[in-house]
Amino acid sequence: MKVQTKTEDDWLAVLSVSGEMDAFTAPEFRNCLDETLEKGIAWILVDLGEVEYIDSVALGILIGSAKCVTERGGGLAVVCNRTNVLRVFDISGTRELLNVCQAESESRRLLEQQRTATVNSSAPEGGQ
Amino acid sequence: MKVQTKTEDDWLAVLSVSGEMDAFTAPEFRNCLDETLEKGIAWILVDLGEVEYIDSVALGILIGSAKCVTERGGGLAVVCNRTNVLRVFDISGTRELLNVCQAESESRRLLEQQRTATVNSSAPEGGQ
Amino acid sequence: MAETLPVELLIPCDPQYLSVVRLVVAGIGGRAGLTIDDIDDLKVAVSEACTNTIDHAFADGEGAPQPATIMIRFAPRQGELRIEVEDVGQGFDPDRVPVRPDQPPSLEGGLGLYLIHQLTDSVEVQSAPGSGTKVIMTKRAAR
Amino acid sequence: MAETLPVELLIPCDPQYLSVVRLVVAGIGGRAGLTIDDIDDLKVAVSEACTNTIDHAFADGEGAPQPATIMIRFAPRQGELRIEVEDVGQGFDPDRVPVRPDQPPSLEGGLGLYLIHQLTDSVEVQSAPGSGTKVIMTKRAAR
Ligand SMILES: Nc1ncnc2c1ncn2[C@@H]1O[C@H](COP(=O)(O)OP(=O)(O)O)[C@@H](O)[C@H]1O
Ligand SMILES: Nc1ncnc2c1ncn2[C@@H]1O[C@H](COP(=O)(O)OP(=O)(O)O)[C@@H](O)[C@H]1O
Repeated sequence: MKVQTKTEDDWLAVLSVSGEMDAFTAPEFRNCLDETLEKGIAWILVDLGEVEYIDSVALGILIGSAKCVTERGGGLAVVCNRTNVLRVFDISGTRELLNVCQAESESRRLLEQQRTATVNSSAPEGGQ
Repeated sequence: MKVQTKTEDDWLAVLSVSGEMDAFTAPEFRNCLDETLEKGIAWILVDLGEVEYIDSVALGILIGSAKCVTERGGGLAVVCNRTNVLRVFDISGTRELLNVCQAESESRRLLEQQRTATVNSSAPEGGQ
Repeated sequence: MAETLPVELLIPCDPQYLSVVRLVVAGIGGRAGLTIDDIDDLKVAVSEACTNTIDHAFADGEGAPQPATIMIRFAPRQGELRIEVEDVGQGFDPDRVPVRPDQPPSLEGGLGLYLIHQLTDSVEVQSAPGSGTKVIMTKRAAR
Repeated sequence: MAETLPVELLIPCDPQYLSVVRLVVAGIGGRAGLTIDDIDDLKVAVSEACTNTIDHAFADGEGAPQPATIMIRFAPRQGELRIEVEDVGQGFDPDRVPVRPDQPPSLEGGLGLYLIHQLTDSVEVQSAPGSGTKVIMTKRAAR
């Protein structure tokens, strides 16, 4: 498994994962996420386009990551279009919780919307 | 391992092999060769371009095939450009015996030359 | 030729070998005539069973034999592949961790056995406190 | 952490499982830090040793235990991978089939042990008539 991190427009980090995400490798994903959080970025797009395999440990780490960014006022969405990986999200019932989208553009729009909503609701009287 | 046979110009058969050629699969190659011989064709181009692996059993079968076609007045050449497969030909010292070429055009030319030589020498007084 | 001998794989209780286990699942699943989708399912199921051994079988080092290993047995048969994942760890009472086949468990844990049930055609968990664990999974080739 | 436990693979004496053995060589060789070229060499060497067991160890069914299997043991260590291929077949006298490292043998047979020597960094053949065979190969990671 490999993770590449790219920060966009100062608010969004795209974590592109490739390879197999299991009990051995998935903790490394969490390390990369934590590094991003330390830089003050809490909006995360996890691109699993090149991931061939995930299991329950990887799922657990993705769920933990989603909780963590939400607590910090951010959000997380997952891009994935491999049948076997989608199957694990489906069977575990985590597709909604993790905002799993099949196209990158879709998950990006989703995060942008969530962010706009958050900014608006958290600053009701500062509204223009 | 898979083998595809294509006959060309009534005299040459191209056997294109893909996959792994080992003690389990290589005998299937010999079957395909025998089918070709039964049709009266003894000039054989073995294309190993898509072969990822060969071992001593596969080598033995290629050597046996070369002997067999030579006995029938034909010839055999091998096309191969994968480093790890070439390495097995080199270490076993079979590159010349099997007419191993890295380009298909090369091995084709080689068989054409051998055939011309054979036809000329076997019919010295019928020469035009 | 009625029945083939099983293939056995013994790995240390270490997640770095999970990918090796999956390679063997793929290799033997292919020979057994399973589809790529079936093999993908089995890879997850077998990994989950191995991860359970790594996480729970020798939990606090107590009762851990020297050395702690996982035994995976692959028995291809007519039209199906049966895989056993076995450890000689502390075991557990399968009745106390019931898997409800109809709904996913809470996401705080307990997903492993649920995935195994969902991704195979039949599962048997043989375990008892103090006497190790054997998870037997079968996947049938589609026709 | 000084030494890792070995991975053990037990297969029936049947060439259909050679490809599974090579998958494991690739998986463990990768973890042990070998290059792709080194792994390719080891795949051939280990296959040759297994093919020898299949061809010679239980040659005429005599002395073949029920069931006839091949045990392959993978021991990754600091900077090298040691692989043992073992059978409990009829064995042979290694001194009577000398391998000349400097030249290929006749092509009528006898290529297996020669390839094993050429493709690994060190080889040890433990065998004697009546007492099985163990071929121990080591490949060191290039630095
Ligand atoms: N090999 C094993 N050895 C001991 N206990 C096990 C083993 N496999 C499963 N268990 C027990 O069953 C429980 C449920 O396992 P599982 O469904 O995989 O969820 P999780 O691993 O997330 O707890 C574990 O928490 C553990 O108590
Ligand atoms: N596992 C084994 N059990 C018994 N005899 C063996 C074994 N491995 C090798 N031999 C003996 O060593 C000889 C040389 O083996 P090898 O170099 O691989 O060539 P080949 O297999 O083509 O004969 C074999 O012919 C056989 O007599």
